[in-house]
Amino acid sequence: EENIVIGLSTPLSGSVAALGQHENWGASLAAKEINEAGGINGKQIQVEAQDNQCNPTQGITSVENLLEKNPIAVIGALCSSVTLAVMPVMERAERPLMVGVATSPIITEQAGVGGNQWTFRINPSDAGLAVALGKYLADKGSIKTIAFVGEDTDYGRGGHSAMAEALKGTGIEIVSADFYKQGTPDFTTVLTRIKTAKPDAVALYATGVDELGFIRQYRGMNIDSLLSGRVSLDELLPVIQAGALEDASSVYPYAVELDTPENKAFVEKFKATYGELPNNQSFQGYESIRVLADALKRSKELTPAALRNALKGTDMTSVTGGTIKFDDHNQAHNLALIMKVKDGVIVIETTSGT
Amino acid sequence: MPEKKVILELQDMCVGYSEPIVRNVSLKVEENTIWSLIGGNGAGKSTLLKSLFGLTRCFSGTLLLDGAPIQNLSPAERVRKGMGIVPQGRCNFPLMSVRENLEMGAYTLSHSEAKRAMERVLQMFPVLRQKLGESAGNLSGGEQQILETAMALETGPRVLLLDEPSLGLSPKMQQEVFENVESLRGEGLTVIMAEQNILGSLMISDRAFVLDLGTKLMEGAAREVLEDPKIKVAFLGADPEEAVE
Amino acid sequence: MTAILTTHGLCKNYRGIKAVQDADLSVARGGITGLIGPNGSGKSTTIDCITGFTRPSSGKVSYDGQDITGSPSYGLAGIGLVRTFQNVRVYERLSVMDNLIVASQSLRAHGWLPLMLRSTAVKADEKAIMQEALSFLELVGMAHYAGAPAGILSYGQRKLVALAACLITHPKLIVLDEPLAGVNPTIIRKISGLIETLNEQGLTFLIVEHNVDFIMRHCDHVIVMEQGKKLTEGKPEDVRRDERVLEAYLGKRVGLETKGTAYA
Amino acid sequence: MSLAGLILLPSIWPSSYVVNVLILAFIFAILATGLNLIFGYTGLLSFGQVGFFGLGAYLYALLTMDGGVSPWLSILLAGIGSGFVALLLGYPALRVSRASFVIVTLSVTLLAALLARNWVEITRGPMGIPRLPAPSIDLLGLGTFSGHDPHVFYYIALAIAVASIGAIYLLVNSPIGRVLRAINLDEPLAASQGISPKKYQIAAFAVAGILSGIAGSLHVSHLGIVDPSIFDPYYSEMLLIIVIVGGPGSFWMVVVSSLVFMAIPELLRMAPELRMVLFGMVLVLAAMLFPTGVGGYFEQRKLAMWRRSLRS
Amino acid sequence: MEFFIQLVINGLMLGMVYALIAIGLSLIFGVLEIVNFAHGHFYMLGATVLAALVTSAGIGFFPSLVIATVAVGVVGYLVYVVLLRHFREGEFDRGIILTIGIGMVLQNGVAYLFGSSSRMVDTSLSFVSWDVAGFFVDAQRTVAVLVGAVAIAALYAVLTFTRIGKAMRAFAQNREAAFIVGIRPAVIAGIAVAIGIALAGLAGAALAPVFAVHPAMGAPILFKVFAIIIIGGLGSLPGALVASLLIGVTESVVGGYSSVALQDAVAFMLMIVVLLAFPAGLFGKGIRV
Ligand SMILES: Nc1ncnc2c1ncn2[C@@H]1O[C@H](COP(=O)(O)OP(=O)(O)OP(=O)(O)O)[C@@H](O)[C@H]1O
Ligand SMILES: Nc1ncnc2c1ncn2[C@@H]1O[C@H](COP(=O)(O)OP(=O)(O)OP(=O)(O)O)[C@@H](O)[C@H]1O
Ligand SMILES: CC(C)C[C@H](N)C(=O)O
Ligand SMILES: [Mg+2]
Ligand SMILES: [Mg+2]
Repeated sequence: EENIVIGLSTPLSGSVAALGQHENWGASLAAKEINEAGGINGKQIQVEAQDNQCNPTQGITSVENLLEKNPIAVIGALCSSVTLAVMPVMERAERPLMVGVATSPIITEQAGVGGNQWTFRINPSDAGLAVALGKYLADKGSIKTIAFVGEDTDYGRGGHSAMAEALKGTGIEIVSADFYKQGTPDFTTVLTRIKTAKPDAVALYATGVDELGFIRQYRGMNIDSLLSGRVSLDELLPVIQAGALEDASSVYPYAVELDTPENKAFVEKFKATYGELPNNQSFQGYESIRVLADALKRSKELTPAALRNALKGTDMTSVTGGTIKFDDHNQAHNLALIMKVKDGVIVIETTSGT
Repeated sequence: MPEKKVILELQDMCVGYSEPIVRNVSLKVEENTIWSLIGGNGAGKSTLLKSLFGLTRCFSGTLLLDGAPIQNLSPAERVRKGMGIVPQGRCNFPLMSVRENLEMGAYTLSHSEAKRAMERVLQMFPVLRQKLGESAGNLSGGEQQILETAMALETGPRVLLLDEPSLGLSPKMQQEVFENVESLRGEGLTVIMAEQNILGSLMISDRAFVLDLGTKLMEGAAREVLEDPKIKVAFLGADPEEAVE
Repeated sequence: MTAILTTHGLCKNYRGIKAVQDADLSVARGGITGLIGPNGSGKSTTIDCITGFTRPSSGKVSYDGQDITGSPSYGLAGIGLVRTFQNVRVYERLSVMDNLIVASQSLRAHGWLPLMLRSTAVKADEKAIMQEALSFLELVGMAHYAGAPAGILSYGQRKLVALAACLITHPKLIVLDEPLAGVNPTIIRKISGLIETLNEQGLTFLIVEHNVDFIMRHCDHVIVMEQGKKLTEGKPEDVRRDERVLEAYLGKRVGLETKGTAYA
Repeated sequence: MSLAGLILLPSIWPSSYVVNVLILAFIFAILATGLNLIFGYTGLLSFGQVGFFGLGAYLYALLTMDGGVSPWLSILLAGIGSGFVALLLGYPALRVSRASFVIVTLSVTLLAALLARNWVEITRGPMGIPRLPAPSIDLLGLGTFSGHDPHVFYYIALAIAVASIGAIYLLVNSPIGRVLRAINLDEPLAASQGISPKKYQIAAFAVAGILSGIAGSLHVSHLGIVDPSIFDPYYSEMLLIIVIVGGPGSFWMVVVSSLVFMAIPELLRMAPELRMVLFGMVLVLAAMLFPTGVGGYFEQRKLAMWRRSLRS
Repeated sequence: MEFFIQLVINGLMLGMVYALIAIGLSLIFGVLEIVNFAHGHFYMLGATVLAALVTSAGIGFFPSLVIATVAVGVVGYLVYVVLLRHFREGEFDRGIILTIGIGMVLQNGVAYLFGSSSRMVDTSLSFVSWDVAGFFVDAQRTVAVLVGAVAIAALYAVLTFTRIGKAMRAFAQNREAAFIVGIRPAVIAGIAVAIGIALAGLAGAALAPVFAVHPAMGAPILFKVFAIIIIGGLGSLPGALVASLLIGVTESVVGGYSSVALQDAVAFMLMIVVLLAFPAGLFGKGIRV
């Protein structure tokens, strides 16, 4: 009995390896669960991960390598630029590409109607999240000035322009924008400037290893401005429990705290298996496999083309409690979660569609 | 005349770089003698001298110092066993001052010994005294040559290997170096010296060893070698006709 | 005889050290001029100043009627002034033949495209140069080494190759820095003969050397330097008897080197 | 012969994965030949090659997307443009010592990356410029073959690689190449023989820049997107590895080495988690086994032979 | 003005951090002429070891600092004995390949064994800061800077005043001459490599509580530090120190008044300008041809 191979192209080495590792862990966990529950029509799912170093060149070779193994679909490629490079390859190979982490709006523009029929995305783009956050901050009323700090990637840059767009007409002004190079260890300079300028809030768009460093130094310098943006609050639990990030807020498609039975089970299993809490990447990897499995079960036959048609008809409940349904551009609209630190714990303030 | 003690003995040595250059050389060097090593350019004199010090590869054969094999010792150990060398070409620490170079020359000595040794060589080569603060690499060619000789003498070696000690020296300095070598013999030193100033070196040598294309051509008392007509033509630059005499 | 090279008030200072002071030298066209002096008297530095390897602190150098003070070294070979180095230099990883071909200037006159595509003109030139190189190598007795990488040569052999590389540039004045140091007397004999022959063909030499025999026999004019200054100059026989030269340079026991033995 | 093999390969072994790896190898062979020229022959270690690689890539993207220039012409112009910039930078960069040259060229690459990320109006910043066109081949009568097909692009890459590597082959084996080697071996000696070292070094730097620019434009026309990761230090390291293990100054060994070092990380995909650990070990082994590079090893053998023949 | 002074203070502290890493790199380059491309990864190793000791083994910060430094130094010595010992003079290229390889093994090996996620080290000094005459001074950073200053001063003293230090410099300049005067290479070069790498480890360990600890943290630091030792003048330790402070302050001031992107750009441009003005670096020495 042959297995169903699903490829995963993600950074497993290099500066964002941590994110890729989580995506891989999430995907593997989902596959394991599905297999233990009997697989797809008796067949087992096999996740084949390949390293793309968050580099388009490596992205293409990794996907070509995966294609040699005749996968029914490929998940990837975490970084937007790599995803954009990989999309035509998957189109030529006529196999679905499931995008779970990459956030560039261009991916959606190029997928679906009038474009690449094989690309599907389950996570919201930067724009969707920024609108939700902008609305939340504006409603708060107490914030008039924001200093933006983001990594110098499409994530930070895209986040900045989406946020600027979302804040138009809300009376909130972005007073400064700094983009640091990924892997920068030291943030003293920006923080000193912020400490002096005293904006009402700091919007942070950082990922992985940089985020922790930033927040630590932010806290070390006793800056009064509120922290907001895309902050992985989950990873800052010790800091939060110490009462240091009171009132900080964040927008994310996922949070460990989500109160659904699926999520509770997921968090628990994940922690037991890998010893770390899941994050957005692990969640998206997990969800990608779930969405694919769901479609495979509905698919008439186990071919990529049938899988694509099945995907188009997806209508399932996400781990977050939201619904996954693809629009004309093969973009699903799951929830955006606004989280906030209150009395040393993370609470989910609001959820909204994207 | 009582038999002198053999201090250094080469037994059938083959030495070179990636492959042997000097082959099957055997030699007994007696204590307190000066040997001249003679040969054309590229004969392998420098290679042989360096190999005696462990600076080039020894393919086979044995090297005995005071009867104990040393061919497997590192140069650092050989220094400590009483050998010294002045190789051909630049061999100092160019960015360090002359004073520091002399300190390095006395590296294996204790602090007070080093001081004394430095004073001794400065007396022997007063030119260096005015240059103590200068970077060695900026000295003139001849000055560097003298510095290197001085460095080798500091440890008070029992066996001194000199590779063209007179290279680049003014006539006056050449004489001084040769005189110094002679007086060192008086102090009990054994010297093996490769020279292209063959006359100068044979004058003060007891014995000579002639090397041709990596193998021994002849060995004998310095006088004998000096007078050998074949040697005269081949290595001393004598006119072939005149030499027949 | 007119001078091909003159220096006026040449000075070179290094942080308080006066390596060359006020040197007025002149090299006669068609002759062999010897430059001698104790170690550290500034001979090599003088050569460096003349050939553009260091910029003189002050003073003037003129060559063949041109002022060449401070002009870059690579400009001088083209006007016939070449030198060798005290620490003999060859291109170790090039063959002996290539060492000479690189030194030769005529190929460089071609444009890059013909050179790359090896036009017929280039090919013809290259052939001619190889012929010429071979003849110079024969002259110095190194022809059978033509294909060997210069790195395997011994010290003396390198000096011969370096000399041949000078000759192939068709110089008018060759400046040699200790061409005989470390060279076997048999080869010294050869080089001396060579220098004589070339000199007869009209080449001018300026030679720094410590081999007194050579200087006495072959130079027609000798300049003595001491502590960066010109001490004296004149015919070899006169210089040799000069008390100051004996004191500073030759040493009292001159006899040792110049006992009239056959070599050099 | 081997060229014929390369021409036939895609039809014998039609895996587009293999074809892709070979395309990368061709592109890196061009890039590595450029570095070999400037480092192996001229003796200047340049970290600027990836800078010019990226410059060529961006020039290609801007020319085709914003300028409406045809892909083929854009590749040519990208090469010339990069070469021109190298020429301008060469003079000041070569005023400094050889060690400083490394840093100046490295800084140039890092600055170029910063520019690509921050000059958003022109370069679109980190978003990159996606959907780049690829050159296509128009065979009269047989129709047009789009370079978006890896099998077609394979021949485009092969042709450009053969042409540019061939040109450098002619260059280094001409008298100019000999002079470059000479300058590398002994600059003062060369100067004393009437060779102006700077002139040749700057020219070599510019030519290497042209090669890098061509490689960069070719690369992104294949990738379909250019973004600042084109300046990834990983490329610089890879390039150094290729040239050094091949043996700086050994022409064909470096070309072969490009193929080998594009293949090794791919072969190691068998163990994705340990891939880079294993690759690191391969490098350590290479450094220990081939101290002077593979090419250097052969050169030493040649030297040894000469010595032996001289003695007998 | 106050803002400016604060920036200068920050810059000097950052500069000391660079210096601590740069000096080890400079030492290894100085002695063996090897550009240690793995240097940043040894810095990462120091931080990782410290993180493991403090968070997992529960050992105090200062004992852990010593243990981590020594441990990384031992690894460095092993690298010398097993690999670098076989290198001859002038094998610059080979050193690049070797150390790139070692760096890959270290970075990805640590990621494989401990995961790629970043970790935080908390000590009793974390989040403590002082207000000195109105200026903000971070305690943990101050400790790192002091540790660095002591290490640098000690190294400088060793290199200039002791026999072994002179031997290191001598070995660097002419290996054959060093053998001849009786220097034992395994001792001198081995110690130099061990010290150089230990210093990188020390830097990592001292900074672990300041910066995030993760396997890729060593990569970005290398090029900057490499540039610093060349600006300072190859092999010159005072040069490396001055250049580090110069770059640190420049980055801080430029970043403080403009943007982070410009801060990096100015640092690189400064490098180019300094090198054009001082082709052999600030403290570089040259000798005649
Ligand atoms: N480092 C080296 N590696 C390989 N071969 C070498 C090396 N040094 C010298 N040789 C070769 O060894 C042979 C002997 O050289 P060596 O220097 O011993 O000659 P020599 O007798 O000292 O000559 P000279 O009088 O010119 O100094 C030469 O053919 C030379 O090419
Ligand atoms: N770059 C420099 N820096 C400092 N001092 C220098 C420099 N170059 C030369 N000198 C000094 O200038 C003096 C003259 O040196 P030079 O090499 O010209 O002597 P020389 O006459 O060629 O001696 P030799 O016969 O020993 O070769 C020497 O004392 C040397 O120390
Ligand atoms: C992991 C994230 C930084 C990836 C980012 N969302 C992107 O689109 O590239
Ligand atoms: Mg010799
Ligand atoms: Mg001289």
